[in-house]
Amino acid sequence: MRLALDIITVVLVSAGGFFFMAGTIGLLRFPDTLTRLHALTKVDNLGLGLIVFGLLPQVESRLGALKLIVIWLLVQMSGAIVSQLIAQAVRRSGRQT
Amino acid sequence: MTLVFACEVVLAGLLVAIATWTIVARTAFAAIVLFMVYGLLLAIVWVALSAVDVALTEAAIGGGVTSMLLMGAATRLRAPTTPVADVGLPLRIAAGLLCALVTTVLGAVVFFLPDVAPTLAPVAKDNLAASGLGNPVAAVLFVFRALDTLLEKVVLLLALVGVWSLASDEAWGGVPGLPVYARPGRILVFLAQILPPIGIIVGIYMFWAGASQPGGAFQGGTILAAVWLLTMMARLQDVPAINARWLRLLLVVGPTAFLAIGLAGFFIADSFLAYPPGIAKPLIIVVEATLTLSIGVTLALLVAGPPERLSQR
Amino acid sequence: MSSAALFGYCGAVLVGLGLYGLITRAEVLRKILSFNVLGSGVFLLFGVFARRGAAAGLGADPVPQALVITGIVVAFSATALAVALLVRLNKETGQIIVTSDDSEESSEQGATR
Amino acid sequence: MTITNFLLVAAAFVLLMVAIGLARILYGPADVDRILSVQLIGSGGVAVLLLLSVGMNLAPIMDVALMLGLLATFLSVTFLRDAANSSSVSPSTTEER
Amino acid sequence: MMPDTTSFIDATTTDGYLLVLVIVLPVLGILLSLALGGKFIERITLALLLVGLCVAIAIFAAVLRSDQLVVYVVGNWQPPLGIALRADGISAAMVLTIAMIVLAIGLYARSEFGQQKGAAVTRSSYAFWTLLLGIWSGLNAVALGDDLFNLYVALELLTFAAVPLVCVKGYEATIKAAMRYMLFALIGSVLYLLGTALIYGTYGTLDITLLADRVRPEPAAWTAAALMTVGLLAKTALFPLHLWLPPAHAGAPAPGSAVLSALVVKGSFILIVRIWFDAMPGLLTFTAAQLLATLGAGAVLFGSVLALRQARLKLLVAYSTVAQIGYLFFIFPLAAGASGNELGASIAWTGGWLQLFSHAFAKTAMFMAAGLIAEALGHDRIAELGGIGRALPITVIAFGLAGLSLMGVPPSGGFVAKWMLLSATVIEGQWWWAAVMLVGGLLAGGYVFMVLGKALGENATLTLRAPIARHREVLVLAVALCAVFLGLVPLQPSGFLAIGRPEMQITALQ
Repeated sequence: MRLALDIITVVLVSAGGFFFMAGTIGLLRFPDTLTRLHALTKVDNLGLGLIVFGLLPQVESRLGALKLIVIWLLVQMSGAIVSQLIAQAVRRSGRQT
Repeated sequence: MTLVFACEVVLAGLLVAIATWTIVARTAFAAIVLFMVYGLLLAIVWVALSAVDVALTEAAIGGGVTSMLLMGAATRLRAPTTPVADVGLPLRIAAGLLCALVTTVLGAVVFFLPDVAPTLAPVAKDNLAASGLGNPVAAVLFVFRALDTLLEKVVLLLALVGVWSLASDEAWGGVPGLPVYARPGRILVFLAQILPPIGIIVGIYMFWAGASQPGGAFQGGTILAAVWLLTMMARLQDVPAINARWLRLLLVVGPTAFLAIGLAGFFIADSFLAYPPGIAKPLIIVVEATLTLSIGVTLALLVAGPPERLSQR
Repeated sequence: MSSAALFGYCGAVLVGLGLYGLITRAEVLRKILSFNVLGSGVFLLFGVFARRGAAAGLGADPVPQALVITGIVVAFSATALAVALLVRLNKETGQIIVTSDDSEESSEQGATR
Repeated sequence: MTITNFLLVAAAFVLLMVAIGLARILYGPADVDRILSVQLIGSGGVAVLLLLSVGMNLAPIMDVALMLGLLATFLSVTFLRDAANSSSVSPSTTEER
Repeated sequence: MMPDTTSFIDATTTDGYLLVLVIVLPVLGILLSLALGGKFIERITLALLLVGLCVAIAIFAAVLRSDQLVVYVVGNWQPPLGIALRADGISAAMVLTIAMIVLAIGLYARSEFGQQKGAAVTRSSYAFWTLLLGIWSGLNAVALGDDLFNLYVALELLTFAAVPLVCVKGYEATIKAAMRYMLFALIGSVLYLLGTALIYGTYGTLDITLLADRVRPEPAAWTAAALMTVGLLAKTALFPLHLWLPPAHAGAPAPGSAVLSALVVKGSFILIVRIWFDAMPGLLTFTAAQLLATLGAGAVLFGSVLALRQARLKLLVAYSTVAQIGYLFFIFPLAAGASGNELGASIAWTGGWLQLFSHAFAKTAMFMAAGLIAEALGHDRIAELGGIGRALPITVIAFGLAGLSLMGVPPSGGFVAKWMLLSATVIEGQWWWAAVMLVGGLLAGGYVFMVLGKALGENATLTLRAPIARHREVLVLAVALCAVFLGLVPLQPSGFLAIGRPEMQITALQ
């Protein structure tokens, strides 16, 4: 049982780490702000989500697990909203120049 | 162990790189964004130093409200007509040498630190039970060195009076000139509606947890301040006039409770800022709860700046 | 090298950087930023001393930690006051720097109401 | 390799990715590019802290992650206020949808 | 018998609570001023100042009576974990001086910042009284604190109250002056904090009394002392870090100038003395002391010469502050006892502190007098002061009396102070400081008589812009007389000012 949980953790966290790497590569490779924004928010939030779910089996207390989920939801939600706001700002500043 | 160390080397390198960038960045605006990142990164450094209480404070105040304040300043400043010239090259070289000297000397002091570090950790730990709290840092702040904390609250309030005193005579008693969104969009309004309840819960949690584990009035109060600023920036709430009575009462309720309980210590615990055994914890909770409110309001008002107009707009 | 020493050197560098910015940058806002970097370097040194003082089951000496928390709040107050002065200065003069000495003028305005 | 070590490796890896990403974004050139860095610290920093929290079995670190995520959002909104206000002079009809 | 001052076992003494009271009283006023939105702020401040004066007298009496330190261990938590407040002879005298001068300034400021009955409190009036309370609290905490970090917080309290006071009237140039003051203060405070960090990291305590036993002459201690001293020098405005002082002190409204020049710069000076004499007594070597005093000598000469060249009265008085601060730093080479002459050290110690107190009173009187003159004339151009001696005789007499103290002419506090410092230079064979002091005294005579000469000159066309109430003139005279009377107080070298410091009392046996 313990082993199975550990394997889940390893797999999910590795996948999360991979997505963070993908996000960073995207940042380096994509040409303009808007695409970089997409690379960053989508990929990073996915990465964070995978890591959170990977960590869940390792957390003993129920409160800790709840906190993990809450943090994930919070970052997920505000990340989505803020990237919308950024996109608006980018589009507006794009029109100006 | 080496793994953790590798992690820390990356962290330290990143920190120094961003700090350098903050200093040399071309525009003030870029420098402020860099400083935001710097502040959040510092929070991780404090975690690496096992100082979680400080990490929370650094993220909240050092990285958080300080950046909000600087950002507000950058927006409000009018650009000068003449370009700004920094000091000339000779002086810059001299300053560089001086600063390199300071860094070297400090580095040498760190290098030659005694092998056995002096520490008050055991004493603090021994007296922790007597303090009535479970979190040693909170015990230092509110029990062992409570005088520092009390005076620091006065410092905050006095800084606020100083900031207010920079208003024009006509705007005295009026509304601080916090820059707000000219036209808050739907998405922003949505964010400003859902974040406050979360922020308030987190803020209360921080202060409540602070008695036994890292957290406390400062961290909780700062979150309240940030939430309040957000709703004001999104124009869901008006910036209040500084002569509003509720505002003034909120400002002083924490320090007043702290001072009152401190003075009561003369009679109920035979010393100023001492708490009678048994009810020490409830008393400190009262102090922390009221301080959380006062700190929140004070920090937000410090960010908002001096009054700029009399009516709401 | 221990991690405490690593961040100790880091703090020393930050102090030097902040001091450099405080002296050489003309814009007041940049000076205020530099002050904050300098301050964080000092706090970091406190943190290093706290970490080195880990004992009695505590990961770090709580006293310097508490000092840093107080220090951060005081530094924020200083920043707020300096920023308010800067904004007012900018409103009056349109400048973002402090221009050279003008004691005469200051004394004149101080003397005549 | 124990699971603890694995989580610390993952933390180091994500931190490295965040560091590289930060370097790219902070390079600019536009100010709005730079705000992505706060987003990146928001998601990446939270991931690092969560990994550390579980890896080192220190629950309070999770609170720092929570604080970091929350503050990153506030900072982005503050930043975007200035971007929005400075470009609001330009006529735009697609601003709110 | 010699009192047992060598035992450092901390215990709250019977009168210890007074120390807390004198720090907390102004805090009470600040909280009330915020809660009431400034209503009754003037009356609250003056009432608190009266009570505060009584408490200060009680502290003075307690130290005098017991001939020992008055100690308060806050919350009963012993240092190094907790914080103690301690009053030795100097602290007690300082707290009393602070209370007297701040009260005098409060009374003086009533006409400028007083509240009209029924009218809402104005911005400048509200800010002035609240900041005055802040300065008072900060000064008391600095005078009584015995923990380097607690002193840091106290010093910041003092600074954050002092800086906005400079521009409380809101004029453009004063805002520039305040901004520059703030920038110096920022550097100063952060360097001081850096020093405390190093001290904690090396010795594990910030309690000054405990540090005295622990500090050894080693690189870490040297670095800490140097950083703290440079930081504090920036706040004390010692030459060549004085650039911010003249515009700030001259630009502030007269009562503000008085409290800034007379007291606020002394706050950071006291800390420098505490560091070198109390916390790290072993570190004050001959070279370090000579270096500090050289800067002091530079301040005396430079400040006096510049004061002579000023065209405006308030600016002249401000430059005179730059010069008079310089004298204070002669205390380092002369009282350090590095020359092994304990009698000389003890005399210099008393003389140095007397200089601080008498300058505080004299400078208060001078700025108040300058303020009244500027109020009456609508300007403070020295060249056009003719006839003011006839119009405001009491004010001009007060200015002259204060000037006597600055010059060091008997009978005045300044005379005794400078005489003692001069004697110490002779006893210890450090005659070069004597030369600086004599030249400084002559230059001070030059600028004081320059003003008096103009003021006593004739001018038939003099018209006063505003009448000056007689009681304000009398108040200024009273403060100036305090400076004079300090010269008549029978002061033995090892008397009251040496209470709480055994090394200065050794001479009492000789």
